[in-house]
Amino acid sequence: MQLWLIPILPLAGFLINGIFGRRFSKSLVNTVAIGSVVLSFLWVLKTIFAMGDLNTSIEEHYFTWIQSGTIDIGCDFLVDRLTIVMLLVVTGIGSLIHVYSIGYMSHEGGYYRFFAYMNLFMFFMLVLVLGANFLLLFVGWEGVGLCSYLLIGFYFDKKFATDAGNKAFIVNRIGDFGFSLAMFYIFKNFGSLDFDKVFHQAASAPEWVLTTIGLLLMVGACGKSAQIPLYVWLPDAMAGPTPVSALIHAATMVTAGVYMTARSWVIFTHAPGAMDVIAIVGILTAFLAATIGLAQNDIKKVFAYSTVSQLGYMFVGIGSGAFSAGIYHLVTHAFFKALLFLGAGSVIHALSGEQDLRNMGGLRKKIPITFWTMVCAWVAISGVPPFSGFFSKDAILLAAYQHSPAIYWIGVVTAGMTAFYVSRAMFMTFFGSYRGTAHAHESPAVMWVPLAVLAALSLVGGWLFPIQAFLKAMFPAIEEAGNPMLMYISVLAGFGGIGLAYLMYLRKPGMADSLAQTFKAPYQLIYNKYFVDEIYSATVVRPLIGGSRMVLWKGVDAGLIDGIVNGVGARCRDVGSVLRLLQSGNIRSYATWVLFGSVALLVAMGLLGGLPR
Amino acid sequence: MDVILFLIFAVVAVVCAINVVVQTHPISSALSLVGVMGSLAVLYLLLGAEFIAAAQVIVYAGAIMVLFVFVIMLLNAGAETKKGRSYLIPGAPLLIVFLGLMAYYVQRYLFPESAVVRFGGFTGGGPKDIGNALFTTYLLPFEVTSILILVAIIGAVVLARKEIE
Amino acid sequence: MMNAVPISWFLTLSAILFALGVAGFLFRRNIITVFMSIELMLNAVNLSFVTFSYQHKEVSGHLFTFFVMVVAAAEAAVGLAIILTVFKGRSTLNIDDVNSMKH
Amino acid sequence: MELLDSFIFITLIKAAVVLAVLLTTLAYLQWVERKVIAHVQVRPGPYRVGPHGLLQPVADIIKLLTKEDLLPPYVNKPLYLLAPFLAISMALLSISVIPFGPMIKVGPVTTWMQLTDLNIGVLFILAVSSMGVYGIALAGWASNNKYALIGGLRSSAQMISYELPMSLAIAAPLLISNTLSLRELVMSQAGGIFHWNILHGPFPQVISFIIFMIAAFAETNRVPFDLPEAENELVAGFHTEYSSMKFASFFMAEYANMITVSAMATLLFLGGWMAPWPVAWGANLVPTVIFAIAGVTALYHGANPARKRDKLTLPVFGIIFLIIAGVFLLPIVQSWLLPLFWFAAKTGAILFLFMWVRATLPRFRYDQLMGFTWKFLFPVAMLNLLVTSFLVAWTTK
Repeated sequence: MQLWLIPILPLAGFLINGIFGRRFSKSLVNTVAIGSVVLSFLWVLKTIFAMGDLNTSIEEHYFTWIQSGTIDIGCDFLVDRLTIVMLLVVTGIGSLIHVYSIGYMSHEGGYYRFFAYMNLFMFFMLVLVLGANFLLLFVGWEGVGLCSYLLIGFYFDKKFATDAGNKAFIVNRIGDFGFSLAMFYIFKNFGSLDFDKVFHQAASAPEWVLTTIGLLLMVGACGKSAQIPLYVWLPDAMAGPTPVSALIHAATMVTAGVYMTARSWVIFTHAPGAMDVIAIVGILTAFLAATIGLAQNDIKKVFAYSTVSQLGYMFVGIGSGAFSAGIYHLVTHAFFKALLFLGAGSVIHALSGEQDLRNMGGLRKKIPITFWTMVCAWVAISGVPPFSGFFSKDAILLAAYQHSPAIYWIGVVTAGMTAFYVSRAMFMTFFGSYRGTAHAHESPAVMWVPLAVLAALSLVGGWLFPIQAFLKAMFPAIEEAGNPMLMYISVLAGFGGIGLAYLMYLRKPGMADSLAQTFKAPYQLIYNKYFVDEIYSATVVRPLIGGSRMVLWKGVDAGLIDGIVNGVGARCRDVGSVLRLLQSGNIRSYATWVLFGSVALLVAMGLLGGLPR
Repeated sequence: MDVILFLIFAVVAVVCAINVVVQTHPISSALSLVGVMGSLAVLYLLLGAEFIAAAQVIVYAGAIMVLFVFVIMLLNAGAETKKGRSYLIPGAPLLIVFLGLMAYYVQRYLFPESAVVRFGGFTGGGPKDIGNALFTTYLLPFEVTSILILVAIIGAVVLARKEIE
Repeated sequence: MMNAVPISWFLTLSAILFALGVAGFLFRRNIITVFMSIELMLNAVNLSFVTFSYQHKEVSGHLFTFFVMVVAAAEAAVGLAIILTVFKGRSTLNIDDVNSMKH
Repeated sequence: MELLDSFIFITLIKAAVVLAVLLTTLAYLQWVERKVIAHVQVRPGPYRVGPHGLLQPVADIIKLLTKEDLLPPYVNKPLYLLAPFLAISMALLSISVIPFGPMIKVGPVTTWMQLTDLNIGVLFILAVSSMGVYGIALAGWASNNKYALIGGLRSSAQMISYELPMSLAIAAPLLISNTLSLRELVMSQAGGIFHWNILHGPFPQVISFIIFMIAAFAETNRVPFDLPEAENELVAGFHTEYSSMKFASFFMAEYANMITVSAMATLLFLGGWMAPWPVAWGANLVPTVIFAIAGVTALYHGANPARKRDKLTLPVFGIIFLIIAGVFLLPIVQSWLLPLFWFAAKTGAILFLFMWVRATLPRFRYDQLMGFTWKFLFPVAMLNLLVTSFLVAWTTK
């Protein structure tokens, strides 16, 4: 099957652009970067067609990567239905976003660097998806984290960008720490990290072991997929270029946690406690992020919190045992959220860098293509039937209701808020009168063609790709509440949100401000994102920095370690100044010492019995 | 017969070796060293190492030592001067201990009384045997040695050539 | 009188020659003589090799001796060239005068 | 009987015979050379002492022995005395491994016409000849004379340099014969002139023979390579300060070396004691015919003497030659005399070449001499060896 070609192509693109890109023309950089990703996409398609009915998974072994004692980790790639879904999303949407980036990045410095990083990201993401054991998955996991860091800090001359990069990297470490612990624990209990071996034994393992593993994996997933309490890095990650936000921080990388938990479904189904934790964390994240999203004024921040919220939905799906629904939402979310971000990018591009909603408005006429494509995303995310978001969100909510009605009701409220804040962003951007100063212009074709493709996918993706049915064979069957009432309620919530936004931002524009005045305290609370960053800063970051500075740096490092090192150095000098006298340059004195050594050796041999008897 | 031959040439070798050390003029030392090498060649024959005996004379006595003699003549080196410190005080006792220990170990531990050398007791040292071993088991070292020699030639030429103005 | 030489005699001879080589290295001041003392030590070691070869009825010792000779030849060529340059530069063959890289 | 059979006794007898013959030959070789050069230059040469100057060597020996043995001041005495001894002994030592003929039976004893056969005979000769350098180099240095020193240095450099092409030239026929024992070397060339290494095998060793001969001239310090004793530059080179028997030692060493290399050339390339064609074609009659012709010629000239004295001497020589011719026909002695004849004839021919060249060619310049060996002789010898070894490897399965 030559699965290795799929990730290797972007890697080759990265190497070529990374090494020679500085001297390449832009078109050559484009050809290499996009060509490698598109080729990879085509190879995925070829692989799928070659696999026939897709009922059997294929695994390819390339070489033994680590062998030490009982550890035997190979470089193995695995393709089954779940992988195929992820591969298509990653390479397909990746290709579109690469094309889009040509237009978006055309005026930016570090052009080749951007594409090299993007290709590297594709490589690691594909390794993550294809890897047939936890360690290989972890390689991709860390690799995409690295690329995320590099791309968030792409504008490294801006402090907020590098700070955001550092924040993403450091917060992710916490999650990775959990993931590492999970791997150690898996290896300790199952003696292997291969998926098939681990999952084969998992069914018979004690529940508390599986719960521990599940919770630790959950920590990892929380980091990567921006769940409470580790979601704080994702909104800041919007400091990167918008295509990065679309590809990495909406469509693909942040869903890695969802993919990983879905991949480990065997462990989770046997650990109901962990499942509950996932569902609760998911719904809390979804709800809180949605509330924050209500009051944000930066268009990308709105969509960032929306992403966090939607990821929460996916975890709700996973936590409710509806793994296929979670993946389903992952796919549709990839379509419409990528579209939202790219559209936002198009708006920002049109306004030459303006991101504040308050400085927009009335752009409907000026950038019609962007507007109409974003409308598609709008209706999709708001859960308007029969568009894609409706199907997946509905599937999750139905599963959640079966699991716990409380989660369902919070989910419905969240759905309403989602519809509200997206509508708010849409109204503030495209309707009303223009409040900004920059001259708006429509984006070039390389930017709007991907938008159009994604718009089509957002509209019809829901029923064109019945992911849930496609994945049914992989995951355990769940009972679904066949209650049409529930569906009507959630649809109603979506329309309610849209309607409320229409009322507040189009019919009575002053209403939003007056409401904010009326409910000042809650508004301030959500406007400032519940002060989470400040709380973290006060409770974790500052004590940590202070402790590091006072104890670790001044005490341990400067005092103890430097003292030891300097002391060793100083003693070495002292000894050396004595031994220096031996280095007389006189060869005969050297020879005398050699002779002395030989005699000592002979004496030692005699005394210690090194001689044959 | 073997014992007599051994004793004769061992004594010659030791006397020549002592001469190497005590002669003040390098050329006398060099010629004494040739004497040592010649006696060793005979002892090699006694041990059945015909090829090595011939090579010893051709390479050591006939080439290396000629080179030494040549250089001594070229530099017209005189007898050595008594300058600088003597290493007799630390060196001589150490040397005596060294030699004593070596001899003691060899006699006491390494070889039983029955291990003896008879002329003709080992016939595997002819040119054929050496050639066989050299071009099969030791082929790589042999090739590496040839490179070493080449490097040495170039090095010697570079070091010793006259500076071209 | 016995008609065979104990192997240990050969080795003792080798040790004596080696010790004399060391003595020459330590007590002589002429670079060339010192260099010749090294050759003497090499020869002593060669004798041991050939003796071991006899004892084990095995040709390897001869090969080692052969390689020692070749290396000694290379060493002599380079060493004497160095001595020539040293003499050209400092007009002395006293080894104690040659105790620093520069002069 | 036991005494006769014992190895040591036989070897001692053989050594005595060889030494006697060799020393006589050495003495007379000098006479022969003077005669040959004289005749090349169309003059009679030594003529006064004895018939045709035949007793001249005796006179020379008496002169050298009775001359005052000078020991110059300021020489390094031990080395000065050691040098000629080294030179002559190393020159004579090589003879010990040279085979003159096949196995023979003398009375009850069966023995080889060779002092001893080493299976590293060729290496032994190389080793001994390389030791010969010391004699000359030390003589030059110990004399404490700048001409002698230059001569000694030149000689050692020259001999070391020419030893390389010589060894390579020797190696090629050894590859064909596949032995290092001189006796087996000759045995492998049995069967007529086309089995001799110079014409035999996958690659006839003509080039190698020529290189060997050129190197041999240099090794023995003969014209045109007699730079170490170039009298018009260096007075007499390394033996400037030597006189009487010590001088004679060097002289003898040179001639002994000549004989050794000639014998080596014979053994390596010209089939040693083997006759050039089979007995069936009358190979055994060749010496008889040659000596008979010589005897008849002498008798003819004795009948018509150019001078008075020849009336007596020439017939005597003629009769001696005829007797020798007859002796070669006796079956008892044929078995050892014939091989000896062929060996002597071949070696003699090469010795004649040495003299001929000395009478004909001028001397090289020193830089030409060194350039010639390093830039021409050595590469050619290497190439020859390579081609030979390839062809030998190709043809032997």
